[in-house]
Amino acid sequence: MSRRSRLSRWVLAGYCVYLILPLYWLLTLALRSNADIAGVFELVPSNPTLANFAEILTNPVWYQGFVNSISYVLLNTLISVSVALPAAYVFSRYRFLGDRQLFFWLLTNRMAPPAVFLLPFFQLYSSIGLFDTPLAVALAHCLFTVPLSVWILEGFMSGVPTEIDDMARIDGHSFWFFFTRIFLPINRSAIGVTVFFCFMFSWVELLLARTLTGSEAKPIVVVMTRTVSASGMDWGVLAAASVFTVLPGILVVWFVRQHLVKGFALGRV
Amino acid sequence: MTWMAWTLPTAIFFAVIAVALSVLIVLELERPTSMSRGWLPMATTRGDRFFISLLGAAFIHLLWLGLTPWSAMYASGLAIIWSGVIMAKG
Amino acid sequence: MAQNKTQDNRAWLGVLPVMLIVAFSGVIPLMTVVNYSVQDILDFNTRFFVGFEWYRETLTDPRFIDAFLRQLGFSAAVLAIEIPLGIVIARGMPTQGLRASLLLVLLATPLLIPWNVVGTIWQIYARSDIGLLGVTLNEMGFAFNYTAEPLHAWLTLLATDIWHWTSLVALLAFAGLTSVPAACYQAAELDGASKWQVFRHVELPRLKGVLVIAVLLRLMDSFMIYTEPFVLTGGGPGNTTTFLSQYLATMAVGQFDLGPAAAFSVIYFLFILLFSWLFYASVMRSEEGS
Amino acid sequence: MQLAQWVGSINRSVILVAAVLGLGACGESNEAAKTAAQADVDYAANAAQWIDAEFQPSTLSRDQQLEEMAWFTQAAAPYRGMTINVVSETLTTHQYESETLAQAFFAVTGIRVNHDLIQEGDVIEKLQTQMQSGENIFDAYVNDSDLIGTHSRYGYVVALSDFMAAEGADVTSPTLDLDDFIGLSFTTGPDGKVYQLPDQQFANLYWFRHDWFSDPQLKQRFEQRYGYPLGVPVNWSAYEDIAEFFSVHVGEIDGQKVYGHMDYGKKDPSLGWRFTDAWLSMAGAGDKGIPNGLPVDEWGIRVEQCRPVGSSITRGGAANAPAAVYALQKYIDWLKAYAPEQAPGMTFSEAGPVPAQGQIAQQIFWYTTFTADMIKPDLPVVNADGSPKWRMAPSPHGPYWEEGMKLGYQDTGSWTLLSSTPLERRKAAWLYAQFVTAKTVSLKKTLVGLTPFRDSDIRSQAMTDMAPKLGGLVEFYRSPARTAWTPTGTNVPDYPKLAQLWWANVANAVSGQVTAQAAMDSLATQQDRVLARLQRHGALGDCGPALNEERDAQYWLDQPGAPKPALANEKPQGQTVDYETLLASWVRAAGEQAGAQMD
Amino acid sequence: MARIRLQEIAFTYPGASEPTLQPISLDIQDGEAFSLLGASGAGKTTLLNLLSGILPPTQGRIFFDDVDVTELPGRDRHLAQVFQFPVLYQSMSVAQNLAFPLTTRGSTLNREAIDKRVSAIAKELNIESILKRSANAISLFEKQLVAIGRALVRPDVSVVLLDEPLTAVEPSIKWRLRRTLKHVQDELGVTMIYVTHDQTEALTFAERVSVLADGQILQTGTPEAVYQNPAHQFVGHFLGSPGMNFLPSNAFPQPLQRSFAEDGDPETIGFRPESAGLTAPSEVLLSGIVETQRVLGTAQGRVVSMYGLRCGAAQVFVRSPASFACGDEVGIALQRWVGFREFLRVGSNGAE
Repeated sequence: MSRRSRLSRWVLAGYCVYLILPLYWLLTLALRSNADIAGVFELVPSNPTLANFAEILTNPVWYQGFVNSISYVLLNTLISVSVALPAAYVFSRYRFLGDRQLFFWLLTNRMAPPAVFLLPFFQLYSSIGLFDTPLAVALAHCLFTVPLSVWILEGFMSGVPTEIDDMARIDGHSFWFFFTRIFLPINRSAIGVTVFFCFMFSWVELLLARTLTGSEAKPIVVVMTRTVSASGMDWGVLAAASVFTVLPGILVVWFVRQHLVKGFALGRV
Repeated sequence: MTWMAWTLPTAIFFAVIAVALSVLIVLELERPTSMSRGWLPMATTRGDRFFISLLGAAFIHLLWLGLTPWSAMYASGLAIIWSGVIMAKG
Repeated sequence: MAQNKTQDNRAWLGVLPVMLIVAFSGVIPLMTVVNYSVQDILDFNTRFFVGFEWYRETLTDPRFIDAFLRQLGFSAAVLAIEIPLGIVIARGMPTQGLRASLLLVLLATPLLIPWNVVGTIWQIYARSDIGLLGVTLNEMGFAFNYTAEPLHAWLTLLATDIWHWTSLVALLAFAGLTSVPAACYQAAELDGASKWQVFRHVELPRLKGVLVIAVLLRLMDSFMIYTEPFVLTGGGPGNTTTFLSQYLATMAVGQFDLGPAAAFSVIYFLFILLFSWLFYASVMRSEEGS
Repeated sequence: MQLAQWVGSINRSVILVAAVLGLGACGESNEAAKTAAQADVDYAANAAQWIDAEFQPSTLSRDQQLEEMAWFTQAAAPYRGMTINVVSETLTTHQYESETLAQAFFAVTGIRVNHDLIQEGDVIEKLQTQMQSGENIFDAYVNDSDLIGTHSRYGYVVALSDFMAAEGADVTSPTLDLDDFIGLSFTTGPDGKVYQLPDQQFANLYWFRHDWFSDPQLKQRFEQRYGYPLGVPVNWSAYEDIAEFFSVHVGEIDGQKVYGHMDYGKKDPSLGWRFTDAWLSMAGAGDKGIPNGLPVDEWGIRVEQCRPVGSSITRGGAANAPAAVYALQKYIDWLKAYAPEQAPGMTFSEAGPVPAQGQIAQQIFWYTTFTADMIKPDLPVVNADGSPKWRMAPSPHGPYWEEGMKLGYQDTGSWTLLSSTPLERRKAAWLYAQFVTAKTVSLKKTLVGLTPFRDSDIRSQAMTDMAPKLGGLVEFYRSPARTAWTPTGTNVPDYPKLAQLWWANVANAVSGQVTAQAAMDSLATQQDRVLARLQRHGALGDCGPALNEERDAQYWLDQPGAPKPALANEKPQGQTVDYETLLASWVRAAGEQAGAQMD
Repeated sequence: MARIRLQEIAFTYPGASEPTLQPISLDIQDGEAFSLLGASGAGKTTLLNLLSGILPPTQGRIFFDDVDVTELPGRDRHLAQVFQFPVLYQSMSVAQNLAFPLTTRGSTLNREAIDKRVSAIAKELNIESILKRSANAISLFEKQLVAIGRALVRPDVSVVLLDEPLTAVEPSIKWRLRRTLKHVQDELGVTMIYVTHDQTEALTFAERVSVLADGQILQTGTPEAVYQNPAHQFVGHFLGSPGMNFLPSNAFPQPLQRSFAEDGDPETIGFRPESAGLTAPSEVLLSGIVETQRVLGTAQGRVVSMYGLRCGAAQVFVRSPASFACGDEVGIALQRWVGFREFLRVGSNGAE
């Protein structure tokens, strides 16, 4: 096919190298001691050590950070998908007052530069007693993930013929049955893509997560900042922690990869 | 809600916008608009024009504050004229 | 796609949860920030109304204007590179098989790394004494030092942003391309269309939807870029990589100078809103005209 | 108001969601704590066990330790079962507190403590968030005493003197011995009240490679070239000469490139610390008077009574005075000419460990927090027998410096209680703060973290035994010279707002975008603008800023003290002192002081 | 315009054990309207892809006129294709779509000539009124018309391939499009190859039809010939609705069997429902029992019905104006039949 031209394949190959090299470097850092990292340049670690990984695996603070992060990411994904599904459905099926303006408005919420909004966020969630809970972070991240989820799901659902709705109605199914048993399975791939995007935004976000948590719900990205201290920078542990933070993401992508292609392909294009 | 740091002027400002939005909704339900074309380079609905006039008013204020040393009241006056023009003719 | 939709305002019930959640975590903080922006706030019970003073101060502050122009330059550069690059990469992607899956995972990886880590990775990767990139460049004879040379700092930041975000564009574009029916390529082939014409007339129109969102997301995010330059260059050398968010964060989380920072934010927000809306409206307009 | 109702209803529904989702993590741990408290725990046995297993050596006898712990058990009784959250920056000392002392505290009192460790900047951010919102985030903070001017003026920090005398009396340890804290003066406000309780303390000193400095061949080469002996530099001229000597003339030692200077210059908040901590006062920009110089301090801020009145020369300040400009210029010159190529891109944290790699001959501005990482075996700067190849010594001073002025930075991370923390929690946190600084544990903590804060610990036998390994740390803390090392003082009315101005302006000068003079002028103007804003609303009370009218700079330069007029010769003859002689004088002075105290 | 010759073309997908196309030879005349008819999976699309140069044949040669184009890529074969779903350039107007093939390949046509050509084609297809519209803003039917127009617009086009072009069009207007196509083909005399599984389309459009099954061409001929005189049992079965009736020749009464033997001695006799009549049962006629009856309409004042009859083990359909009821025994008079041996035609008889 004419699509995969030689040029673009070369660019892709080059880009892959470009992507991999920093990741490789991260991995080698994780396998070296701090003195080693700051002291010498070497392509392959000559004194590889697993001490950095051991530190992370044995210190409960790190472990707890992972648990906290995963719990708010999952919560966020759950909330985003479950509120976005009905919204996307009505967007794809009905015309209503202000529908055209709504999506742009949803997106504009992402335009707020986070720095100043941190204090209102903090106060908002403290005032309802959610400060330092995963739910607070999950809800705050909804600001970013919900508009995107609606957009992805709506695109996909618009591609599903309305005849399916009518057919279910004629067959005498309740709306609830139709939606959960017929409509959602059709949109499986889109949900996969949505999950990926929710995961992506929620997992990597630092500022809100930091502001909305104290010690109970402290996420992994915040735990990572402790590697910078008055007695130096703990490169090795930071790198090892980074390697760990990449892993869940890779797992998610691997599991939804089929949906990613399909969901993307049939979705909003 | 003391933490929201309300002041009277901002409260009035938001109240005005809220009222305007409600009026727009009611109008829309009573007399729905369709896309129409004024001297703006695209077809707009009443809601679109409302948004454009607000955004325009904001930038009139910004320009005024950035470029002139005079009171922002003049800018507000300009902004009201601008909004009127857009809502009516946009 | 918009055909046969029924008009029914009860549909609002379906949108309500989304509206509530977004209004709750979006509108309330936004209103609070607007409230902040007209006050001088010393602590939570010591506040003074100052009107538009912070706005005037920000707008006439040469540092703000410089940072704003730099920001425009950076966002423009990011969009100009990442959008085409993402499309080219997407065009090179295989559509099935293990290789496709692995590539997909590789492409998605940078998107899943916490932002501060992205900055850290590049910071050390580009160091000219212990970083792979920096050392390699120096070995090749370029006196590369991103901590001292403004140009190098810019290039490194761009490289970092490209590394971090092009994948998003590529994934979206890839999705768009997968939906182009084979017949379209075939027809263009038989019509004798050149490679460029195939791209321009067959692929690009089908990519429009995803590209709109890619451009919007990249525009907003690049306009708000903070973490990477903060970690990588701290905004230096000098002010050369100090973007709006750097400047803002110093005010907001460093000095906790809420009033001026809020005015700054509102101005900032208005500009992004304007750019995004102009873009959105022009896209909508071209759609409507067609 | 409709909106209020609406928000209210959301609140309820969100809480409902939270409840349904069963996010009971914190509930669970509370319960666990309660059951532990309800069970009949033998706190005395626990205390004994901890004392024997962990808290040795100590300056107290075992019985005294037991007695002190018994007081904690008894005082904490009303708060048993509580879980409190405290936070501090990442530092070996705090790590020890978080991982060991918090456990011991629980064993002895039944109060559970989450001692959180985060980056220093984040600690301040949390503190500020609590201050700005009035919402309790942490029950106690350990933050540097630099904020004393802010704490004492804004009124959101509990004045410990008042607290201990009133509502906190029943939870204030009789064995606290406040006068034993060497950093107490740093945490005392202009009103004479103690606002914070020191928890760990460190200084910045001059650091050098003792082995190279005593190398006969190098010594001879140096003397030949510069006309005076190689030794610990007393003034900046000598420091500059030595830096040039190693970076330019020696170049390589044992086949490795060496540098005569190390510093950092990345545009980062830590670049500000570099300056606000002591740099200007080392050059001699401020006034005489310990701790911070009166009426003009090292930030160039002049105070009258306790009111800041300006920082530009035109208002009687010294932030853009010749001495300040000189200080900035020297920092830049040395960074560019003598430090490793990477140094301008480093932050404080990155630059700190660099001397340990063995290529740095001396560093003028070196923090003792790096001591623990400099004495690890197998480092290029540690001898085979474990003794350091390096030493620390008093920092050299600039040409504007005069006897009786602050000579360096010393700060104490201290416990801070906020008035927005509920009283019960505050009391429990106060118990913990006293516990981790109690004499029972303090010596052990000091030996682990090397950040001594109690005079009794410094003078202990254990520290004497440790001294040879610490390159002069113990000697420094025992010497009376120590008092010339101080943190940011009470002249600075709003540390967060003002400190941010420094790094941005300094970075501009480092990159060469503006001259040192322009950078300091801009800094002074911006500082004054912040002061004016604080003054405008009069919210800071009697010690709030009250700016002087601007007048001709010459008027102020003509007055005695800072701002000082430019010197004709900013590079006087270099002066050095032999390290061993210096050390002997410290030891002698320490002995005299101890003797004087005994009298 | 060109004459298309396929010489022993065959195709096997790499790695497949069975060939997708058996060696095929075809000769399509210049300006001919030609149909390829086959059920899905018969190899139509493969054959089309071989023609358009997407796939290279495993063996054989392809000639356009006398030029061997086997190795030429599709774009150099000067052919045009119309797809199942209208393929248009969404970002262009209808006129731009039509003009597009004229502007590519370094075309030397000037603006005026292009416009002339476009308006000529538009006139031919009767789409002049929508020329200015965007390609996105017209109906599916119009889109397919534009797609056809784009295929026809190039004066140097050697052949137009039509790949089931009516699939996406609503049934109610299929005939309009079909008529337009036929009309244009007649007017312009372009060589067209129409690929479809729909016999009506194939038979009404083409001058000649090839019936394809299992990668083989079973028969090529005029629609009449293919319909009336199937060369293969499958062709008879495939065409017509219902298709041809087949009975073993020994199921017929002796006299008929004898006459069959003179005409090639077939094993199987095929006859179309309309090539037989129903009368009273008789010794010399094939007999059957009426099982179903469906009224089709009237002809010359008489009701015509489709009868389903049981003849021994087999069921046959006969269209007849006679009137019988279910269960009646009837005689079937063959007016025309085709005889097959081993599925291939060996003889035929009768008049239509």
